[in-house]
Amino acid sequence: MSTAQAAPQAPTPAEAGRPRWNDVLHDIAAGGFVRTIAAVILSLAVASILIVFTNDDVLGTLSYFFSRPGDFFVAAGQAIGNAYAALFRGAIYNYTATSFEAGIRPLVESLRFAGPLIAAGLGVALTFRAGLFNIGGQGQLVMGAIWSAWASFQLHLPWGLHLIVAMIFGFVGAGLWAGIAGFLKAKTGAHEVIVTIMMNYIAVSLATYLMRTPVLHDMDGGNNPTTRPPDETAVFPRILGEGFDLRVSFILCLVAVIVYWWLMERSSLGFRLRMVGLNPDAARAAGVNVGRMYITAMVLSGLFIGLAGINQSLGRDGNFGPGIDSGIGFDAITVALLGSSTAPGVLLAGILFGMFRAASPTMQLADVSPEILGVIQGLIVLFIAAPPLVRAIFRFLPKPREVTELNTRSKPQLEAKEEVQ
Amino acid sequence: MSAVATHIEPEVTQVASLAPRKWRTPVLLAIVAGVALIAFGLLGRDEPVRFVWSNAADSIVLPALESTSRLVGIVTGLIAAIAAGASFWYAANRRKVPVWIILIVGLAFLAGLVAWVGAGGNVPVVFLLTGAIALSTPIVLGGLAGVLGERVGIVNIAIEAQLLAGAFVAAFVASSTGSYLVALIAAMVAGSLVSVILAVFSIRYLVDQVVVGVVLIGLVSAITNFLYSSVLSQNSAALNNPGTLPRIAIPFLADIPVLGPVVFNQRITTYLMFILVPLVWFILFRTKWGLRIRALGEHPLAADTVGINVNRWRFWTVSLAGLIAGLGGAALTIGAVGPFVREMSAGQGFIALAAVILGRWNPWGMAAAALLFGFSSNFRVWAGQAGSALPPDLIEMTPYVVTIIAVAVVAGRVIGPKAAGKPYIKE
Amino acid sequence: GAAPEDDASGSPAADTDFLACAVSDEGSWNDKSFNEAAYGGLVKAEDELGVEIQGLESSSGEDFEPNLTAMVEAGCDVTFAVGFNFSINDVMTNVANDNPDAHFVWIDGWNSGETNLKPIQYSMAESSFLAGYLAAAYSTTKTVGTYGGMDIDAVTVFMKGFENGAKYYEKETGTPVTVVGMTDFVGDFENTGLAKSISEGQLTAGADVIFPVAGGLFTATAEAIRESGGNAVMLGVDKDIAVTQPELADITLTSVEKRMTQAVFDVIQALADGEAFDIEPYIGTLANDGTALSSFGEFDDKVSDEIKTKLDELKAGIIDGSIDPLAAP
Amino acid sequence: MKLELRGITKRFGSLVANDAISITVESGQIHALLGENGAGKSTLMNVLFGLYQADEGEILLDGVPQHFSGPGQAMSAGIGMVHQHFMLIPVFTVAENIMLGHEPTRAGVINLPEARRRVREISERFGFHIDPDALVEDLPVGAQQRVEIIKALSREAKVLVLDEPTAVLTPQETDELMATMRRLAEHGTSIVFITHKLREVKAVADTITVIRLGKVVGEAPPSASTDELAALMVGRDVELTVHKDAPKLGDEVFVVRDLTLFSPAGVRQLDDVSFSIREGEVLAIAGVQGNGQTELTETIVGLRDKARGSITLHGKELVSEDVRHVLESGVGFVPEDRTVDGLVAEFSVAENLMIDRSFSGPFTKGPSIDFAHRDRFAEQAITDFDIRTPSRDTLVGRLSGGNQQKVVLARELGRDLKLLVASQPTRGVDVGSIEFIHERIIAVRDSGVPVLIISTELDEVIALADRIAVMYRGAIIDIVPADTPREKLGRLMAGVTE
Ligand SMILES: Nc1ncnc2c1ncn2[C@@H]1O[C@H](COP(=O)(O)OP(=O)(O)OP(=O)(O)O)[C@@H](O)[C@H]1O
Ligand SMILES: Nc1ncnc2c1ncn2[C@@H]1O[C@H](COP(=O)(O)OP(=O)(O)OP(=O)(O)O)[C@@H](O)[C@H]1O
Ligand SMILES: [Mg+2]
Ligand SMILES: [Mg+2]
Repeated sequence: MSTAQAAPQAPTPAEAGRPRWNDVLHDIAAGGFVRTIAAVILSLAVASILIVFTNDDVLGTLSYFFSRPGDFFVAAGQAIGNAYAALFRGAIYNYTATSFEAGIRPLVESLRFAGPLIAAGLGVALTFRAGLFNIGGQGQLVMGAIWSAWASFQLHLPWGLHLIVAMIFGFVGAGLWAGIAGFLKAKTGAHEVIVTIMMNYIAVSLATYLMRTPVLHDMDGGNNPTTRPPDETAVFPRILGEGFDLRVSFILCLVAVIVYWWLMERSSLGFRLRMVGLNPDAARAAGVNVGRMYITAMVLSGLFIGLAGINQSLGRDGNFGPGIDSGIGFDAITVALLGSSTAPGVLLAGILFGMFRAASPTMQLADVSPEILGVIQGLIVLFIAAPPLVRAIFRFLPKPREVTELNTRSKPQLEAKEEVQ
Repeated sequence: MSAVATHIEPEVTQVASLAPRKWRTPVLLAIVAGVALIAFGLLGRDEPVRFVWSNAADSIVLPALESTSRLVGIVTGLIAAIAAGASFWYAANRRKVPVWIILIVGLAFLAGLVAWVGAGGNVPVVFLLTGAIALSTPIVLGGLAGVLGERVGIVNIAIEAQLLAGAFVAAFVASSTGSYLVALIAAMVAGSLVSVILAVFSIRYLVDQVVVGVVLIGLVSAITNFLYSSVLSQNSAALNNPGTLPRIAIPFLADIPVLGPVVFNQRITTYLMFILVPLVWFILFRTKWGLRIRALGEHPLAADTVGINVNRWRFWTVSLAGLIAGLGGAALTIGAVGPFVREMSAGQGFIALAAVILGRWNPWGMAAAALLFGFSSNFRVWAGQAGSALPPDLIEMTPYVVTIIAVAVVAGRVIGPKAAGKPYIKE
Repeated sequence: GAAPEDDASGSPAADTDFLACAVSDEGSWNDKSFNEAAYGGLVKAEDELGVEIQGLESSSGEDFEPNLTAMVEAGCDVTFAVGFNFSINDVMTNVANDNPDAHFVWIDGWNSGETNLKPIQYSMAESSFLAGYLAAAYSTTKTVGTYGGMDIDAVTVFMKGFENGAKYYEKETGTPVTVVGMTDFVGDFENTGLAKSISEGQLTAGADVIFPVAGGLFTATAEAIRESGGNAVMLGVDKDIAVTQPELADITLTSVEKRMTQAVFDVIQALADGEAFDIEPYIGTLANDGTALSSFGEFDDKVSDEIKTKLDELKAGIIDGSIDPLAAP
Repeated sequence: MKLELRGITKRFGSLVANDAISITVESGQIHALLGENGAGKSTLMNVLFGLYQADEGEILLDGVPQHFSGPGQAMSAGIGMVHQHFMLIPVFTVAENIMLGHEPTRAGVINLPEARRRVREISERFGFHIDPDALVEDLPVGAQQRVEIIKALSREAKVLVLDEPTAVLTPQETDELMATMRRLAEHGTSIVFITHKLREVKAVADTITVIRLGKVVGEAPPSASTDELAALMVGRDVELTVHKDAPKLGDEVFVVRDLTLFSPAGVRQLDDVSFSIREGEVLAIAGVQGNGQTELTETIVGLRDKARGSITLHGKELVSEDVRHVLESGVGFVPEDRTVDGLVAEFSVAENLMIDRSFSGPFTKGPSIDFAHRDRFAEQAITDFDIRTPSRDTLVGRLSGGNQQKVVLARELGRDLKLLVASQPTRGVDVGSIEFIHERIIAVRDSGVPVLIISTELDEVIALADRIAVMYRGAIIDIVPADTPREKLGRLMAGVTE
């Protein structure tokens, strides 16, 4: 009989269903986990060099390096030790604290910072899966924040209901804002990268403007653009008691991870989104309305990012200003990429970035400037994203069982390009 | 039989009398013309407005054109309407509306708008145009690197990083060596260095190009911030005081009214931009290197099968393109304001990215898009100063809104190099 | 490391010494302006008093609270919070109330009942008023310009005082003075290109004195002035630009100083000397030299004695309350 | 030039695509390579061309061992190749595609007139008619294939590899190409010719090598019978003619009336097309590629939405419907290019088997996908259609072309059909699979479903059709019985109506 398995040793369909253990182990070693650890180790090693050579004490010893080289190494060791101890103290557990509650606070802080990064990361990831690139996290987050903020102090509703209504406002604001880019893409072909970049600037300007008007601003409270503080009924309650600022919105971010997973891996809508992302022509021929999927993807993305915005606006007792995004929208891109747009990946990447944010003060106190911290973050991403490089350095790591296709698409685009002047 | 059959040419270009006419462009133009005529003309304020063409110090001083804003609005509106009418003729005859008609409508609209905003005062034409060029220079230069990168198949999100690196290095080197030439070269090398990292990681280590780009933006901004704090600002008089490149007036040409000060009295960075846009276009579309570059961005495997070393070409193209982006960085500091300021690229690399797409990966188109952005940025500055009724926060949006309208209405569906963003892996 | 961490040898446990700390606004200690002026006080105290210092930069508003808390945990004897932004989300109030034993000083802030929070405020309109008058008097075109980084109180108060000062000149002399740029804002403190374009627009409109209230962006104005080739000058804010940027001394008429360096130093010195922490607001005014015009530097002989006398008179008037710099004349 | 491949072994991961293959092609010889889909033919040629590096073995030209680390070296050694998948850049003109890599230049500036001249010269020499300034993406597939051939010829290769060049050519074009091959061979060019069409092999080849499972399983002279060759390839006896009973015709349920379509650029692509198909009938559309077949099928399924006229299925109007609803009303659609419109390469086999039924129906459970059903369906399809895949979770992009085609067919035939529209149903599929696919299509017909087949393969048209419609320049110029002589069909395809 004819057969396509050129290799006799290729498994027959029957046995292919069962995973084979050596393959599984191989995949673990070659794929995600070990490599990620290796990448983190590698970037911390490179970061150590940076820490050493930007540390004043160490640099001081360099001037007399040749007379007393020992000093240099002692100082270098100390600088690195201090820096990583600070990282641990700032992001995970503060072992110098007097109580467990104080000791564990850094971890809680890490999670608090991670929440919006995860939610926004999921939003960006969703567009990646649908073949789009949403750089507009900042604008969507700001919109989610100000819409929910508006509802949180302009409407006065009973406890519980108020929070839900304010959240819905936030989702609608962010979803609509993101939807504009999807709509323009679907209807006019406007490239979403351009539109979302521009919409970031517009959102911030618009928010700033509204934060000067009675719509959002307390006109008795000075002229600086700020919102009013939310009603108490519209604020997320704290989860771990008054001592920690971790709020219910964090749980929502975790729920978002599950929702995202279900949506992308299990639901038929997610299936269509992925289809459009991988081959829009085939999707169209399979009955999927590609334009509608673009709008859907952007709106859904806006909803996830909107959750990040809601977390920012209703996860606090006080007011906020136009800088509410605080870089989350942009970091979300990195989080999504680092998490390879999968639910667990984004979750872990978000937590990692949350840790870096949380550790910033202690690291700075240990003489690691925030810029160096930024460099370390960048290196980790780069190394995690560059398996061949990590493998080239750690030669014991096996190669993944990857095969690649020599597949070309020679047919002209199905949809003739509209010529436009 | 075979003699007959082999000469069949499936005809694809028969023009049928029934082909539908396309009204999109004329209708859009008519709307634009209508807005101009009604809003700026008929409903416009009837106040005097002076179009000022020259400075008193210029060698040839053109008298200012004095009129009223409504009159200007009506005249320009009529011009636009006539041109729009002509476009209907083209559409009715199933012909493409020529670019010059669109240009006329656009310029007439602009003139009406400017008169409307400037009603009751002066319209400083030279300022509006010079500023537009100044503000778009870094964007155009960054955009050229973007065009080359994407054409060869490497998406360069890191233009922002290249601008920042070039700006920093240019300011630092010019201050410490005193030589602008060395500073320009150093800035170009810095821009190229960013490219090299982009190229090595995406080509050799197969990191997603967007990931590398995003990371590079973070890295370069962190590094320049760090060096700015720890080195430059410790002794800014010696290390961050580069001054700016001298303006070079081209003899005679610089004396032409309006055009002279706008085009022929510029810095070397701007002249290089004037040269590089056509040059890059020429290389891309007229030389064998360009043919290969474009082939690599569309279908690298096909290029490989005719003996073009895909990754080597990609590496060199991207790295050399980085030189141009570095120059764009220099245009930010020694080409404009002198000293380096933290994060002074302020998102212009992203604007460049948008210009690349809006300009359809073509150097001319990209430059036009960047110029549109530069003009609207400068326009918003002037509109603010001319006393627009809108609050400043909303006026700030002008360039971004204009760009969105441009991409949605004018640019439409754009399809970039198909292989851009994908690593080339054979086995 | 960067200057901020100069003596941060990583062991903040040393209780014996005095530890003075500061948390920056969203920006770095080297912003050539606001944060730099405040941090200068810490550095000065370190140099002259031998106290230990510690600084934390905030990259966004989200960092304020963690940074302040980290300073408390690091055992700071006093912590300076730089900027009104610490009011957002009531960060300053909350941190002060949560840490009743720690001492905080809030620059551009206020006290709303906290027992451990000392505000340092400035009446910047006062010196800006003088600057506006000076600008109008100095200008030959009788057109002066100003613009801001962002449209926020900390910026607009300078611009408002400046405008009022210029208009005061108009009212007094009967010479019409045009103030351009009251609605000109760059939108951030980074975009030098736009700042330059705004400055050029003002120069084109005839301004020959420009007052940029935009942090480090004054370099863009300086370049626009140099390029214009005319005799325009600019005014600095926060610090004396003619001193900190000597290369610009030839076009810097004067600067509107917000003498935070001294105020911060004074607070540290008092505490280090063992004085008790007080929550009395410190308000920098013309009267106490907390804010002032810098010396005219290279322009000393270009400013007539008549104007100098007039400025002194105005200053006296502001001090005694007969002139309100925030009210349009 | 004499070409020898000695003991070539090529592995992809654990898969051995070529297992110690040795082949000798004498100077001036036309050497046919036969083998079913995935046998390793293209892989072997890619090794020869330097695109892949062999794990073992060596390549000799005129007895001299060669080492090619890239196609550039292979080309300078005199090897030219027409790839199975087009290596053309769609947005380039014909001239640009042909000169790419060896551009005529003056100081780096492309000498366009010279390039045009070269293209014209070669195409005239070999009887092709190609406008050097046409954009490749605007050309019909057959013309693109000719561009590929000109590209290889323009380098004056001494060893020419042709990997399935006839897959998209008309019979006349194929004849012409074979004549060209013979002419080249006479001038000393050695040719390796890969095809699945045994008729062509027998007509042109000097020797035949058959590959199965990555190994050479035998050589045969061209005089061997097609049955022998087929058996050698597949390892069993193959039925080469489709057995079908006379159609049991039902009502005229699928009716196309006055269908007219313009391209966005205003070119008329369908010109008053009218025809109808009865239940249980196969209507095959013959015609040279580019005469409106693609547009016709795409209009039927709703991919082109600005058509005028009417298309009814069981009385229901389809013209203004979107694709989803057309498919849901029971239309099965096999697109002409599976890699573009038929499959998502990065989806698994199981996922690809449900891509057009993700909205509702058995594959969905509320908003979620019914994974149990999906997997059951996939296992069933893999068995029923003999899809050779390691597992249902294997990415479709990793399957051989023939098996990819089977995935598309399994999907489209695997549901209740009211109409089947199949374009090039056996493109690039080996003889064993063709037999199978044809049987399946006939089975659909016999279940009482109207079937519309579009094929440029006259053999296929004749084998499947109950009636044949010939398309020319967007119009149906005649509808003739299935037993119409080939010659007459050929004339009709050329637009000649008596
Ligand atoms: N062809 C399509 N491509 C993508 N999404 C679609 C398509 N058709 C429907 N949807 C979306 O899928 C979701 C569920 O569709 P549902 O089956 O309820 O649609 P429907 O009511 O049948 O649609 P219609 O009214 O358009 O026939 C809706 O959000 C709808 O917008
Ligand atoms: N780049 C690659 N990576 C992994 N496997 C591959 C690759 N290219 C081909 N294969 C596998 O190698 C085997 C041989 O494929 P090849 O393309 O040589 O077959 P072929 O004989 O040309 O088939 P067809 O007649 O369908 O073209 C197939 O199983 C195929 O899936
Ligand atoms: Mg093949
Ligand atoms: Mg329905």
